[in-house]
Amino acid sequence: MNLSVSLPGLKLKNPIMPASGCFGFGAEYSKFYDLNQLGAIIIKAATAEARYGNPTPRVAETSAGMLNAIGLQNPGVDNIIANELPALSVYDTPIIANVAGSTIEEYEMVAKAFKNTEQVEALELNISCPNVKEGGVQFGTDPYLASEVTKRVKAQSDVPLYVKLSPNVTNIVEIANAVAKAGADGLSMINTLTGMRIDLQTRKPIIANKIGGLSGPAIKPVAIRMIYQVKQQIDIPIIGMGGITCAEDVLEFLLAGANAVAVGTANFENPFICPEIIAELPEVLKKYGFSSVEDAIGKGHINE
Amino acid sequence: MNLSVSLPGLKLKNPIMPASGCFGFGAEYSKFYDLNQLGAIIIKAATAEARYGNPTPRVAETSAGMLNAIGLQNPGVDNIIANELPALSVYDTPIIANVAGSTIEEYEMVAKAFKNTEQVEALELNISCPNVKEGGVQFGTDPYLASEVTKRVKAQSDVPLYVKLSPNVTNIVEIANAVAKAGADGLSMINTLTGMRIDLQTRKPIIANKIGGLSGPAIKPVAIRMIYQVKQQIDIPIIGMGGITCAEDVLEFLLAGANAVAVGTANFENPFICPEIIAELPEVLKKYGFSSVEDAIGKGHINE
Amino acid sequence: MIRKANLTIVHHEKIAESTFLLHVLSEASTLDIKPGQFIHIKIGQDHSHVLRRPISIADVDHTNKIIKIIFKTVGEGTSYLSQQKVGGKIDALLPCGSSYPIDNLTMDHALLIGGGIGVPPLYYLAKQLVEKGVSVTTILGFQTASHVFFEQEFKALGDVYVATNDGSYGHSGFVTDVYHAVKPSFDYYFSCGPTPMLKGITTDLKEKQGYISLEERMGCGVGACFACVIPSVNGGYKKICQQGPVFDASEVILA
Amino acid sequence: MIRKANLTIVHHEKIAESTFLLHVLSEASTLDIKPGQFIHIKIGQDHSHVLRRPISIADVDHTNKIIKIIFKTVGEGTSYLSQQKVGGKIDALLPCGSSYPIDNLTMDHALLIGGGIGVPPLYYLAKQLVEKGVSVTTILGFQTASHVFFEQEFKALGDVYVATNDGSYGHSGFVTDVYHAVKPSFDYYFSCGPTPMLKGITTDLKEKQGYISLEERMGCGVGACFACVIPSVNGGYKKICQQGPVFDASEVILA
Ligand SMILES: Cc1cc2nc3c(=O)[nH]c(=O)nc-3n(C[C@H](O)[C@H](O)[C@H](O)COP(=O)(O)OP(=O)(O)OC[C@H]3O[C@@H](n4cnc5c(N)ncnc54)[C@H](O)[C@@H]3O)c2cc1C
Ligand SMILES: Cc1cc2nc3c(=O)[nH]c(=O)nc-3n(C[C@H](O)[C@H](O)[C@H](O)COP(=O)(O)OP(=O)(O)OC[C@H]3O[C@@H](n4cnc5c(N)ncnc54)[C@H](O)[C@@H]3O)c2cc1C
Ligand SMILES: Cc1cc2nc3c(=O)[nH]c(=O)nc-3n(C[C@H](O)[C@H](O)[C@H](O)COP(=O)(O)O)c2cc1C
Ligand SMILES: Cc1cc2nc3c(=O)[nH]c(=O)nc-3n(C[C@H](O)[C@H](O)[C@H](O)COP(=O)(O)O)c2cc1C
Ligand code: FES
Ligand code: FES
Repeated sequence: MNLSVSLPGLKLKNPIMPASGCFGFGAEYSKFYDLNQLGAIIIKAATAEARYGNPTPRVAETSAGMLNAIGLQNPGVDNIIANELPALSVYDTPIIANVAGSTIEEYEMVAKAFKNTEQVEALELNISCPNVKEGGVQFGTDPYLASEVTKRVKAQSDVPLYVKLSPNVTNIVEIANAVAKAGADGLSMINTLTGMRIDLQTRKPIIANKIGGLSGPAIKPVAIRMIYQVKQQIDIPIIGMGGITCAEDVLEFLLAGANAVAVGTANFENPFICPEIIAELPEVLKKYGFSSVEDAIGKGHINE
Repeated sequence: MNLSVSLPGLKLKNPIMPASGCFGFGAEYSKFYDLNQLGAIIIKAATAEARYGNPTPRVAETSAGMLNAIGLQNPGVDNIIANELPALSVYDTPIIANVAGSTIEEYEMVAKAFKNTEQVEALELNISCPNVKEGGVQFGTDPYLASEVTKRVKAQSDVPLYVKLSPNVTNIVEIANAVAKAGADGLSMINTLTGMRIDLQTRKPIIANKIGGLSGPAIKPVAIRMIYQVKQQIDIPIIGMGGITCAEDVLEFLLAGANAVAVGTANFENPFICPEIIAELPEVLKKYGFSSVEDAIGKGHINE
Repeated sequence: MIRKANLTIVHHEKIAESTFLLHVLSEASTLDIKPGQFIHIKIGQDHSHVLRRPISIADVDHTNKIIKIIFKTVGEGTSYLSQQKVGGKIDALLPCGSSYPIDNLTMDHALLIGGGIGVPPLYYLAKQLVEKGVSVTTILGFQTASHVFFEQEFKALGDVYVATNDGSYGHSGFVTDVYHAVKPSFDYYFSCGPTPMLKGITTDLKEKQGYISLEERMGCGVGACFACVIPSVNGGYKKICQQGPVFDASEVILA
Repeated sequence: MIRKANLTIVHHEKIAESTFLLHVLSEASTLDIKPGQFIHIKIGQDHSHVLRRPISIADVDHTNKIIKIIFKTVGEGTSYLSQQKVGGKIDALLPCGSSYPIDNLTMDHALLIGGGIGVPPLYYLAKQLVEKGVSVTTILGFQTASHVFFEQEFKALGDVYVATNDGSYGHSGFVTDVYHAVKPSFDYYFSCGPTPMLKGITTDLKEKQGYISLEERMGCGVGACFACVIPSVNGGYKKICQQGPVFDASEVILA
């Protein structure tokens, strides 16, 4: 069965890629399996300088999900290009770099730095990281700022730009529209919902940062809803994510309108999850009457 | 142990009440146990006229949660007062009526109708129901509309008004502030997140209404986060809800800043859940060093 | 009155493709259970499955307080059930819903029409009818030969016709095709199965009085959440979990 | 190299209050497992628990390919583990993390200091040290008498001192109190336990060279998510799951 998909700037053998922040820079999982099997790899967020992130605890489990507040820990974009990317050059798998920052200027610097690498075939613009300039308003929750940062980063880059949307908004279609008009080549959705757990013993939030991002199966219905709503209104390629754990979940995202998907939290439960899903996908597609991955994309919108 | 709590207009023997829409008008659960055990009862949403709600399927399960799109089915406020409330009059348990509508005028009518009953000791203003006037903007997601409907309903009523907030907003504190300033006596939070599931076989959303409200343990971290954030900024009593299944969950909500809690989805899994939680609560409070329910409220904010 | 029961699995058998028969032991008396009612089963030990699953009561052995259920594995809940072992426990609300009102009906001959997982409740019904001296003709429909179950059990109680959609066993086609071919005489009909089948039956038999049992995705299962409604001919909706699942065929409007 | 193993429980024993010892059978050779490493265990069959739980390796029987773990039930994950039965399966990543670097150290006498659920990894370490001809003195700290475990097992390998916080067994107070009272002589110390205990030990023994094993809430357990970091003396952070859990006491900064 044909699992390949084409997205702007990306020819993928299959639609499965590990999600940013859940796969490091690939090195750890390369010990478990051959990364050539993956459709693509989205690497951990890069910022202009090295960041040490938030204090610990940084993760906590919730019902069918988890909270994280890593805080963009990374060695800085130059370091990533010099020390992390070379190990990935042996694979015939596209690399998508996740671009983060506190200011538009920082986003621009990171995008520019990746321009000098052959390896990075697309950028994922992470506009849902907390603690940014502009009076604490997040780039991902204000359509104007979202549009501005998209435009400016797009201008610095020569590879396709996928803007990663935050689900913590009243109107996801409005934000999607803003970044689409600003020149985004695609969308990546969803990032984590914000949540909290309080430790009954210490009487404090478990996560040192207090608030963390909720991911895992718990958020899947929110992801499906948002992708469906955006697809209804806007014709733009979508990398879908949020709670995927099996090939059936992948098909549900394709039906909702995703062109490819990313798997995050599930890597922690099962380091082999990506190749396992890739192996199961043909059978699942066949079972539900699809002849290829492309055949399934958006089919949840047909019977209206 | 003293489980009682005082909220504006409500003296509760304990902080546990069934959530609106998950307990009908009490009749069904009165066959399982004595409703006198409950702190209060929040009855199903009332509208001015009878509503038949959405087509079926109206519910679907998700990981640690469920979607519902009942669509405010109810026999209309007059019918509720005439035929449903009398059965509840034998209990020494405060009734909180959930007030819904498509227009501000409808909300006003419903609130006014309840004014003529002795039994209803507080109103819960449900400003997160879809399909309303004003160009499709929901009352619960626009601070101005939220404030308007709060003011107007408050003026029609002589019992305390708890405004039930939607979590599907970019900034929950902004909405909470708006309704607090408009005269809300308390907040009730959270209503359901919106989500979707797509059936792989039929290729259509499972819920006939397509989008449904996500409830259950999956959303608890979002509820805790929102209550915590609101409590940090605004001094207003809160009835907390979202995914509660045990006495430990209740304590987590109290620590976050809830003064009392409502239990929704968990009634479906276990019809005895409310009395079971009430029975376990003293032991759990003791285990974590609290001498009463009031003693625990907001204590998650102390060690900052 | 509905109770929350902790049932013990005493027998577990695969009786057809993806189809399982479970016998569960009740601590309380089973005498209040009537044909057409269902049990509402909790899935798993924790809260990862928040909704119970409704399964019809296929038979009751009152002497030994044993309830029998038959189900097909179609998703996570029924798969979980199929993996439980003899000696294991099942948390269920029971007995739920309305029953086929046979105590209020006088008849000589009943026609039972069941399709797929709608077959089980008709077995308990058939047994009770036969006990009352009513003669029973049964038409059972399945997708394919490997899905057929309980043909012999129904045969012990009266005439039985089996149809399969693909013709791999018995008559080829739908239960309504069998009905038109056989034209059995009867006073009342009783049916349970997928909605399209019930729609076909109630249309074809609209001159006759009959009772049908409906399915819908359920929330509470006890009448409190309004998840499981069906439009009523008098306007408004009926709750399938409480006023049904068994309805007079003339009182509800099938989609 | 870390592998995903399907381990079979062959022994299950409660050895102290809320404390369980499990022996699990590995299909693969266990020869690569070193003292201080941990296994990362999946909880439950479905996806309701998305995070694995790290548990130290308490002992290994290489001949029979048996791995032993000891854990205390503190929450949902460890409760689930305690309810698994002999014959049941455990899905684990192993061996994870760094080990006490005893192959690179020359010594006559080692001091082992363990607190609560930090005691288990020291047992496998003690056995290996004794095998190498190193004499071992162990100080074990527990909250209260009912929590004490493995005192006899450590006694078979050298001198053992037990302290309980409430004085209900052995010395009264903390492991550091015992240390100051006994003043054992040693070349290197090896410790595992709650961070406050490690902080006390590394402060009191800062003139000595030692190795400590740290705990932190983990995401991936394999070094990919940056959840489990500890500040390093050279700036930046170290990942406890990958560069640890065992660190030279002088290379990390305890909170
Ligand atoms: C009153 C009543 C009696 C029933 N009796 C039986 C019986 O005796 N034997 C039997 O095998 N099944 C019976 N069913 C259907 C059974 O409830 C569903 O097959 C079951 O809930 C599916 O659960 P699941 O987790 O395995 O599947 P899910 O993963 O939840 O869903 C898989 C499929 O099952 C269908 N489904 C899910 N929930 C329901 C539901 N509540 N009602 C109908 N279909 C549903 C969906 O359309 C979907 O295609 C009955 C249903 C009702 C309402
Ligand atoms: C390298 C390492 C080795 C360990 N070895 C052992 C061992 O041999 N025996 C043993 O009993 N325990 C050990 N632990 C601790 C064990 O991992 C936790 O007790 C366990 O994860 C708790 O899971 P739970 O679901 O039961 O508790 P939860 O419900 O998740 O939490 C309950 C309590 O456990 C603590 N906790 C939760 N997760 C962790 C974590 N990852 N690390 C530390 N504390 C946590 C929390 O602070 C909380 O108070 C080790 C931890 C690490 C990091
Ligand atoms: C531990 C962790 C770290 C993450 N780090 C990043 C990140 O650096 N950049 C980013 O865009 N998203 C990050 N995410 C979000 C994921 O890429 C993904 O959008 C989200 O987790 C939903 O998918 P899932 O439910 O499959 O995990 C992180 C998620 C987790 C759990
Ligand atoms: C089936 C169902 C029906 C509901 N109906 C209403 C309603 O009529 N009015 C309302 O304010 N909230 C309604 N809710 C929302 C609940 O009251 C509650 O806010 C939400 O479900 C979160 O709590 P839970 O996770 O404990 O269910 C409904 C929820 C469910 C599951
Ligand atoms: S399932 Fe709740 S009313 Fe029928
Ligand atoms: S737990 Fe993921 S890096 Fe350590």
